[in-house]
Amino acid sequence: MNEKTLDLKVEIGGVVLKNPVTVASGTFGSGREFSEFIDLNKLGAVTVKGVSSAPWKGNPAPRIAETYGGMLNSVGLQNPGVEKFIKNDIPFLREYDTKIIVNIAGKTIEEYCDVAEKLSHADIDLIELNISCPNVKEGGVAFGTDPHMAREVTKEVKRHSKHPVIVKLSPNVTDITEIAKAAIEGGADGLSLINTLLGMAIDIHKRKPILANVVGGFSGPAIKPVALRMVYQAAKAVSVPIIGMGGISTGEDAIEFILAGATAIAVGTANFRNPKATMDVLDGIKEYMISNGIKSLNEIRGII
Amino acid sequence: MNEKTLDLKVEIGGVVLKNPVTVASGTFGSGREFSEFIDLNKLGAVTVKGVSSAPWKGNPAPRIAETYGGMLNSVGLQNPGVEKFIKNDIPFLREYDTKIIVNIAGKTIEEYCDVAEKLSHADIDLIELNISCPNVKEGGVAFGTDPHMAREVTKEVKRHSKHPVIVKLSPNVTDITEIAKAAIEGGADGLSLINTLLGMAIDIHKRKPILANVVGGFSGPAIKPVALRMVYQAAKAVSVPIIGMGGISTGEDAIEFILAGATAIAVGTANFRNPKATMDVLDGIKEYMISNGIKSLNEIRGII
Amino acid sequence: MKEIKHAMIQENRMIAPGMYSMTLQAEDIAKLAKPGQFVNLYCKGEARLLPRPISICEINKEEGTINLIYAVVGKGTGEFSQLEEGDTVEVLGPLGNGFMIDENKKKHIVVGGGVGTPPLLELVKHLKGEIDVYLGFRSYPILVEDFESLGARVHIATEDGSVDFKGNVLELMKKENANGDIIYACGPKLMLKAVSEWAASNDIPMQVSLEERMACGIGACVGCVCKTKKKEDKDWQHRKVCKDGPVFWHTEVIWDE
Amino acid sequence: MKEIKHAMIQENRMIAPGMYSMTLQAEDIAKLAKPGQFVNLYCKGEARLLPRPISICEINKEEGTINLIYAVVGKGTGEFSQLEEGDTVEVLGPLGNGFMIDENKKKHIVVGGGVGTPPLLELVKHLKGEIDVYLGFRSYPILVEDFESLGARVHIATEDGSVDFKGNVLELMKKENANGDIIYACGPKLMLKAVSEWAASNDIPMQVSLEERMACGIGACVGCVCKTKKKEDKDWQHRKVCKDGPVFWHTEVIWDE
Ligand SMILES: Cc1cc2nc3c(=O)[nH]c(=O)nc-3n(C[C@H](O)[C@H](O)[C@H](O)COP(=O)(O)OP(=O)(O)OC[C@H]3O[C@@H](n4cnc5c(N)ncnc54)[C@H](O)[C@@H]3O)c2cc1C
Ligand SMILES: Cc1cc2nc3c(=O)[nH]c(=O)nc-3n(C[C@H](O)[C@H](O)[C@H](O)COP(=O)(O)OP(=O)(O)OC[C@H]3O[C@@H](n4cnc5c(N)ncnc54)[C@H](O)[C@@H]3O)c2cc1C
Ligand SMILES: Cc1cc2nc3c(=O)[nH]c(=O)nc-3n(C[C@H](O)[C@H](O)[C@H](O)COP(=O)(O)O)c2cc1C
Ligand SMILES: Cc1cc2nc3c(=O)[nH]c(=O)nc-3n(C[C@H](O)[C@H](O)[C@H](O)COP(=O)(O)O)c2cc1C
Ligand code: FES
Ligand code: FES
Repeated sequence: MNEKTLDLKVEIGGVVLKNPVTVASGTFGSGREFSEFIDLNKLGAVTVKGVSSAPWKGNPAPRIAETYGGMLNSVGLQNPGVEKFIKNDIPFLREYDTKIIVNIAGKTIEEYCDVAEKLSHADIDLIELNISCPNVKEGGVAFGTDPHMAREVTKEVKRHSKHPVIVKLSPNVTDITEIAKAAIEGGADGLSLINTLLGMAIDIHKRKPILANVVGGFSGPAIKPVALRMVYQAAKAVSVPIIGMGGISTGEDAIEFILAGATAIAVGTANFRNPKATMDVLDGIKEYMISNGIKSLNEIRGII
Repeated sequence: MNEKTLDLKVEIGGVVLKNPVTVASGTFGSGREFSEFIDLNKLGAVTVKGVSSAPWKGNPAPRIAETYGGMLNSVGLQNPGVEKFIKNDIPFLREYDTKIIVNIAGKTIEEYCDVAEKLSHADIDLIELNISCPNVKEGGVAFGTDPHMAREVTKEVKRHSKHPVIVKLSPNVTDITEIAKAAIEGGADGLSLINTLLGMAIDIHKRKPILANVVGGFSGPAIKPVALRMVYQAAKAVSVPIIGMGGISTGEDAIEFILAGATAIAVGTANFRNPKATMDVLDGIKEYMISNGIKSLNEIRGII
Repeated sequence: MKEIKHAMIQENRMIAPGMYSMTLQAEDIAKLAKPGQFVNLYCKGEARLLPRPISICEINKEEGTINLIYAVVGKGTGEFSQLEEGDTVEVLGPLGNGFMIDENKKKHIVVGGGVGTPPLLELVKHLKGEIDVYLGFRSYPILVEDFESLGARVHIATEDGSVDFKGNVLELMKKENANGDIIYACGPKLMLKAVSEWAASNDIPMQVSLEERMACGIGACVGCVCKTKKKEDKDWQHRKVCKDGPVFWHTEVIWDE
Repeated sequence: MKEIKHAMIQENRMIAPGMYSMTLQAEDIAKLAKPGQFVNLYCKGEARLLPRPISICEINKEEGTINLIYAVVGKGTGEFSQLEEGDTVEVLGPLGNGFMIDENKKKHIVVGGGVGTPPLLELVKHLKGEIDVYLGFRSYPILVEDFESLGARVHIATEDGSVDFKGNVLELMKKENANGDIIYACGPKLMLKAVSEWAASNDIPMQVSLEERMACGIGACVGCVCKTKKKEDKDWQHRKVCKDGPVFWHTEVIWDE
């Protein structure tokens, strides 16, 4: 067994990714900056940062705080709006042989649908419906914590989208399976989890929160145990493909998520410490497969 | 300003602790083992491991897994039962000039009440009602995630307890303030938070979960941002004293919790890395106070 | 008061593929330690909070040193393997109860499997009488000359047959008609379970040293339990490997897992 | 392809209380770097994931080295201060845009506050004409001789009056009737804001180098923004300090925070 004989392909919503490695939305821009560090052709997909119908300014700075083994962000989905995104970023990404997953944001069901509609005519592969951003007051997080709203927004976005829709779930809930099932009832073609936990850090010298927004989204290796548990629970509860993420920075981490039931995995915060993290994760997955005689990840996916 | 002039006293449910430092239940036994490393007289209180009405065997091993900057445990509240505890551990602890907080566990409201009742005749200071253990299937966690049940169990335990009752909350909920308020409605004299997050780790070589119980309680420095955020939210929502915990291992960490609104703080997982962690935290608090000219923590508590 | 000490490393070298021997300057531990006890080693890497329990392989009370032998199986032991002479490592010990040595026993069977072998070396130094040491390894035996230089007869099994008998240690014991008044064993649980059954059927008392994942190592967290039942007990108990063990009588241990 | 490099440390020494100077062997960075750019330094401590942005203080293209001057303010810079000659540190750069040098300007005002001073040294090496350097510190001035040896006139303010003028740097500039064709400034935001107001009222163009908490340092995460508004824009924008800056025209920056 060697690299050539490995079957790394995975399918999500009818779209085939050449390998299970993508990036976590918001940690990779639209790939332009990272294309100077890695060959984007080697990624299963690029998941771009969240885009909304109109341009969003995001939250005030400071937006970043470091925590033990992790970080907080309160970017708040700053983005130039879907039209500029389509014009500037899709042609760039289409130069590469990789799938394009577009993460979409909205404050109302109408706004979500509007982005989905505008993307229906764009040359992309999958939509990732972000109902879980902790950094946006209106909508955002409520859609991700209330099963009824999760179902409704998914249903409406599905109606307006020509592309398959993955729903991205928030970990800040009592029962992840309840929201996962609601998204499936709404017609989700797949699930992504987890988005960031809600966290906080305080500057004890200034005696105020480090983030201007007070609280922020908590990500990085520190959160992996929660992410893995939720992917495991969701994979047991539903049968659509899952993109697992939360603290993945090595091939071993990725294998944990696949054993827990993830179809694909996304590398997020790790990109900031190591711009080649995606490649290290991909290589690590291959090494594990080779040294364990695994030809396809189907042999081990969700066996736990 | 020097150590002597600092006023470190805090009050919870009418009980005065000489300083705000206690330990997180389950990480310190009943203090016997740690009494070989530190002078228990120096602690504001010792919070003992959870005790139940009858002896509990706990979960099968392995019960411990290490994660990035944290750990998982699935001890499952193994304990010899409240009667043995009263007989063996209270006389030992009473030799020290420190308050005794007894963490109580149950599978039904009746069991909780039974422990509280038995402790009413014992020489202890406070009861910490654990409605948040993720490692016990029956009761345990449901009491901590359902506001109605949280209120009911608090109310009943209050009726059966001669001692003030602190309610210990679970972080595995969508809205911590809802549960916090329910506990207050039930008559809680204080709140403790957070208990462990629910997490998981997988052994990719054996291809199974590391913990025999599959999932476990996630603690340590990694979880601090979630703990701090929840203490902040709870402190804004209610006005009873809060014991803050979750990842505290330095005086700086403790100050963050106090700025967020905690009255006292507990050191948990840090004890495993450093058996003197409680003393380091206490010294760190004092240093911060001295170098910032703070005479009493009341000056900075909850100012954020 | 007890405390974690910074111990100076006198030596840290590879003795077999993936297997290292570390000698620590640790007077207080050397003074108190008994065979079968262990120490907690703490990692420098901030991602790794929990101590690594490692058995004491040799105790040199005169020099004030202890020797540890460890396999590199993960990040913590990987980190230890990078330490050099003169570096320090944080260590706490001695921990646990150690083997109970009965001076009346004259014919000893000592059984070690893989990295379960090291603590048996110090044990053998304390045994009087005839000693048969049965050791099982995957491919690379360790400590063989050390046991021999103590006057013990050493019998070796390797899984792949690279050295001496091909097979597991119990098969070797059976083949060589092992016999004695008492057995001391340390190694993988499945091996201990098999030897325990053999000991029971041959009516030889046996002490086993167990391993379990630990958090505190000092008996406070109740993380490291094994299922046990004493003769006089009606019901089984979860007891702590770090404090009530790591050494138990084999009849106390419930092997069902 | 770009990549994080392991750079060898040639020197790392304290130059003032809590202030260090580190020289790195980093050919690729030295080759490309311009004044005002910065590098990401990465921590070894596993608890600290994010890079520490540090301005390039001096660039030596012949030797292939860069010099950084940093204050120890937390765990990351604390870790850096412990590194020794011969150690390596992971570094990425050069990052950001750097100062825009206009050859037509002949009379330069350079304003530095505290640890905002270092990037101005390399800048001054590239300026032609008359140069007045105004520096403000709490107590301990740094780099004074370095600026002087480049032919600049150096004016110093210290908050506690321990050296030269007692007060802040703007007070000093006013006292000395600072004047010139252009201002380059780096330091605390409040200082920059004050100098910006002075520059506006004196109608002198000014470039400011900003700081913000960063995650990626390469423009991908949109973490490090500042509020800006270009003349031609109707509305203000959040722009990235790491990629669109750290140097901005002072009129672009909205100072209201
Ligand atoms: C009482 C006792 C004595 C031991 N004596 C020795 C010895 O003399 N030589 C030796 O090589 N090994 C010994 N071990 C096993 C040794 O503790 C582990 O191999 C070591 O902790 C692995 O750490 P790691 O970071 O390299 O592995 P990782 O797998 O990265 O460790 C992750 C976590 O799991 C724990 N862990 C992993 N494997 C084990 C294990 N087998 N037992 C307990 N905890 C484990 C680690 O301590 C850590 O908390 C002993 C274990 C116990 C309980
Ligand atoms: C473009 C730029 C250039 C800089 N140049 C220099 C320089 O030449 N010399 C110098 O001493 N300092 C400089 N700084 C500030 C320096 O980055 C911080 O002092 C340093 O990151 C603190 O790290 P720490 O781990 O010691 O502090 P901690 O407070 O423990 O750091 C925690 C987190 O906060 C971030 N952080 C803390 N303070 C700052 C800050 N002031 N700016 C940005 N991030 C911060 C850290 O990067 C880290 O992510 C510069 C900052 C920026 C943005
Ligand atoms: C700076 C930053 C920005 C993010 N922006 C988005 C976003 O726009 N949309 C989204 O769905 N998730 C966003 N996330 C969440 C990540 O996609 C991911 O779910 C989370 O960070 C957990 O993965 P990690 O631990 O590997 O980073 C963002 C995370 C970070 C750190
Ligand atoms: C091994 C272990 C056992 C625990 N047992 C209990 C318990 O019996 N009762 C309880 O309320 N919390 C228990 N906890 C939770 C802690 O008291 C604390 O809430 C949690 O660990 C977060 O704090 P930390 O990060 O400082 O450890 C336990 C935690 C650990 C690690
Ligand atoms: S490891 Fe804590 S009780 Fe044994
Ligand atoms: S730090 Fe990521 S965009 Fe500037």
